Amino acid sequence: MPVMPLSGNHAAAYAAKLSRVEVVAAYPITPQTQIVEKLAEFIEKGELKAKFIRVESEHSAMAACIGAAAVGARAFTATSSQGLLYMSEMLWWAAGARLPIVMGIVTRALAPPWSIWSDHIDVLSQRDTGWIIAFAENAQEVLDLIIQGFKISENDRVLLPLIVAWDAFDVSHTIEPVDVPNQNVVDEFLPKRRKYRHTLDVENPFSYGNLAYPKDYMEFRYSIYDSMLRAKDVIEQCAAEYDRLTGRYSGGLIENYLCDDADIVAIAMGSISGDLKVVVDKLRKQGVKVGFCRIRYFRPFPSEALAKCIEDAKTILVFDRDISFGSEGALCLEVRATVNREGLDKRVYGIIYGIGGREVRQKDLENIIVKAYKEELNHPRKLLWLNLKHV
Amino acid sequence: MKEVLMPIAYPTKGSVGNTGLWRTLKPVINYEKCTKCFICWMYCPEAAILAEDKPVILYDFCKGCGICANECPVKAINMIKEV
Amino acid sequence: MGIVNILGKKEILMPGNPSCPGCGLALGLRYALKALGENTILIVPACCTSIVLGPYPKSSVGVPVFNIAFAAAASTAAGMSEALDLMGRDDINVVVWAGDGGTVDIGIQALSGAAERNNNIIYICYDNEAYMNTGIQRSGSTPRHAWTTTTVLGKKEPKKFLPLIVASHNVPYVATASIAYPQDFIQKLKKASSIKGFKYIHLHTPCPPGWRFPSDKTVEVARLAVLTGVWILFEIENGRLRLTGPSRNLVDKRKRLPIEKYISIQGRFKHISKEELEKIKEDVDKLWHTLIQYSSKENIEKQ
Amino acid sequence: MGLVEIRWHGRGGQGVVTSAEMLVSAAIYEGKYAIAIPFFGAERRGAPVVAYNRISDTPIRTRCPILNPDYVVLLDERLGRMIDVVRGLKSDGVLVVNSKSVPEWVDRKDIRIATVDATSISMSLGLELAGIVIVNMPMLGALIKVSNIVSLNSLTKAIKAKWKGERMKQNLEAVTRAYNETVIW
Repeated sequence: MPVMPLSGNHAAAYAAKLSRVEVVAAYPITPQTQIVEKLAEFIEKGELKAKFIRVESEHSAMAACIGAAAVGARAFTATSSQGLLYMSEMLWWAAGARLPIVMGIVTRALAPPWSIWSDHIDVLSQRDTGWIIAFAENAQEVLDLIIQGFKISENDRVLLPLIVAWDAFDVSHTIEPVDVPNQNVVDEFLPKRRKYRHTLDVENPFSYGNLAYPKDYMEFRYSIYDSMLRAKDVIEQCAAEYDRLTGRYSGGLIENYLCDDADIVAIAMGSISGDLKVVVDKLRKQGVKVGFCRIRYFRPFPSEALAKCIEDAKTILVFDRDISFGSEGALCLEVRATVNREGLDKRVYGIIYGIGGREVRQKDLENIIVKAYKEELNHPRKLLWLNLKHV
Repeated sequence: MKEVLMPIAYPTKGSVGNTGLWRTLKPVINYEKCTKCFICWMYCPEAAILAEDKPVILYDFCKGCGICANECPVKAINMIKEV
Repeated sequence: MGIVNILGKKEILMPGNPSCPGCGLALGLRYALKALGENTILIVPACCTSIVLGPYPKSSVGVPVFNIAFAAAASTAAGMSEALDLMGRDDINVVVWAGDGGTVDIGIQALSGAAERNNNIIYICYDNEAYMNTGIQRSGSTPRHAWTTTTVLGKKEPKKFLPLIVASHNVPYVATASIAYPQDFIQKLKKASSIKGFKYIHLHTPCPPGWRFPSDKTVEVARLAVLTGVWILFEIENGRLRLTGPSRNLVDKRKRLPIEKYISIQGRFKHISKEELEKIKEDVDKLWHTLIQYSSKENIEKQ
Repeated sequence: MGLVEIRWHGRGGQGVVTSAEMLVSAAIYEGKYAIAIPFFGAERRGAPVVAYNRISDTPIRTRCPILNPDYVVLLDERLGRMIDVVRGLKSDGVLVVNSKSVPEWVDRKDIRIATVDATSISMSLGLELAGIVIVNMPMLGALIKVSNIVSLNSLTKAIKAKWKGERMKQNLEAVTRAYNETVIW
């Protein structure tokens, strides 16, 4: 398995290639573009036997993936920000049609004003579409989660499309050593896509997605809900199998970093996780009993795993790189729901950080954890905006 | 649920039942006048006329639109009131 | 039995479907499926056909159908045809069956993209000249002065004529057709099926409830549209326009039936004034003029 | 080797990001861990750009911007007149600059300075694109000369893996010449 210097975006392209995708349909948008440029290069050089459809919009990118997946092809696309929102209608379609499609999202803020830098609002706005949503910490995980993504998505008890998201520039353009598995290993992990009952076939004609009256519709939605719950096991199984084949555990619903005896637990998703772990290490050395819980899969939301992880903590700090206007961060809402549902007694603080690429330093993270530890933070109702300029 | 539920709909004659019940006027072929040109068959939007040795109307499904009567070049089809 | 042999006995659109009595699109779909046969996949965006296909778990057609969002028909078909090509299934017709709203308005971006990429699909727009599924609202394809529920005094703008816009993409095949002339339509479908690349057929399908005429007049209205010169039958193959069917003999205006015959049979035009009627006639003349200019000289002389 | 942090300053088109990438590539050959973080602005060719490198013997989890680099590499000497390129550079840290001599604007006494005439080296080798001289390779050669964070041998391997033919030869020549010609003041 060669270690290669790859950006998050190129790691994604290698992952799609190793997954032997058959149809790629994509539209350029910063900071996603290098993924599909690289895939186009693989295809044109004959290194990947696939079709590249140079669509005229993101809406069409997803529609083309849906068409390809409906007749049995393994389809991949990638986008960001405005592109994802423009595509949104088709995300619901892909999930409702139970088509296993994998999509890379390079997280990027929404306009106006224009911003090409990262936050998570684009992805989280698609929370309820029925897509499985994973956040990668680094380029290695981008690669690993995309390959696992096809396996999870194509599991016939799941059959839901899957997003792997990673942060603009912090991951997308950052170049790191990435352990790229050999093709035969990936082939063993991820066999050729099979034909399903709902794969369109002229030998066995049926109409797919015809009008469903109120007496029939609700069960389809229940089935998505049901599959999402089942996906939790499938996600864990895939991570274990991937570990067995590659020697790398790089997946699963959450990452528990020193939470078991922690009084205070920080929760976050995406590229900030590395810095948070460094800060946890530093504070641990100073005797602060702090842990970090990374949410790797936002959908299905890993309530049970999270509840176990934070069982003994008194204080929870949730770092959201998004804001649900009129409420608080989307991740924080999930954590509060979990705490409530499991009957846990915790103080949960919501912190908004990194919106539109706003810089966060390790010192900032450290300060806030120490403040919380010393019980010096304001009432949990007051949402804390990290490094907000005086307004 | 054991299996993923998919919105699959299989081809069925009468997908909304016997649409013949929608009819207020009923086409009746006067086979004495009929020249078996099958223009009625050709223009039936419902595919409710069979092309046998003569055109035969499937009354279970004919919605009574009357195109066949209107298009018949020898006026061999009459639209009569359903009772 | 001549006609029966030409069209074929096999009915892929099944009776007992939820179309309105005298439905023009149902007749068109019946012909299209006869011509294209069972090795066909239909992609249907939101339109009347979404209903005509039948309620889950029953389908009224005997070929695979994929329902898709309003604006996404052409791109979905593009994805399918590329995937099928990769799988070596070049024997399958990937066919979009879309209404005028889904084609000339909300779907035009995806249609233009697929046409420009020359994706191997047959795109059939059945044109009932308004949003009929939602209850007769005007579309870009509604003709001037036609009543709809959103143009209660008649539409002020002329019909957006899509076939020439598609032809501007340099696709291998563009044609118009009418449900009143099934042989002409079927010939065009078979030709389209034999050509690789993007094929576009624009089918005129009158709608009794939407156009306000009795259900037995659907074919008659469609026929009058052609014979008065309002709807012109032609095909454009590799950039060369050729008139087909009765339209071949209607270059000379005097040979056309008076437009009043087409207009007066439909309630949607019942309010129009003399001046408005003249404007409709102007629009028709203008379209003929454009098409004649489009066709090569030798082509016209031959006719 | 502990953690070494490098900040690159240059102009869009000079190859800042590529040199940061090559350093990661060379580090991999030595079994080290490295990361290259381009600070991505919306700027176009010619505008000032920044990139960061971290290199270490242990895995690198930090990705926030580097505030106190061990090395600053400056691909265009004139940028030093516009911006404070040595901001945060550690005491005893090194400024590696594309220049024939020590630039007059350097006002810190606690840092070391290395210079190399990268522009001349690249121009003599024809390393130009669209009117911009690509000086990233000689600057990389200068950096490893003064820092020893990776060996010339590893960098050579990385270059051979990335380019072929004439371009590879030019880049190797540029790195080697700069490696030999760098002056530490």
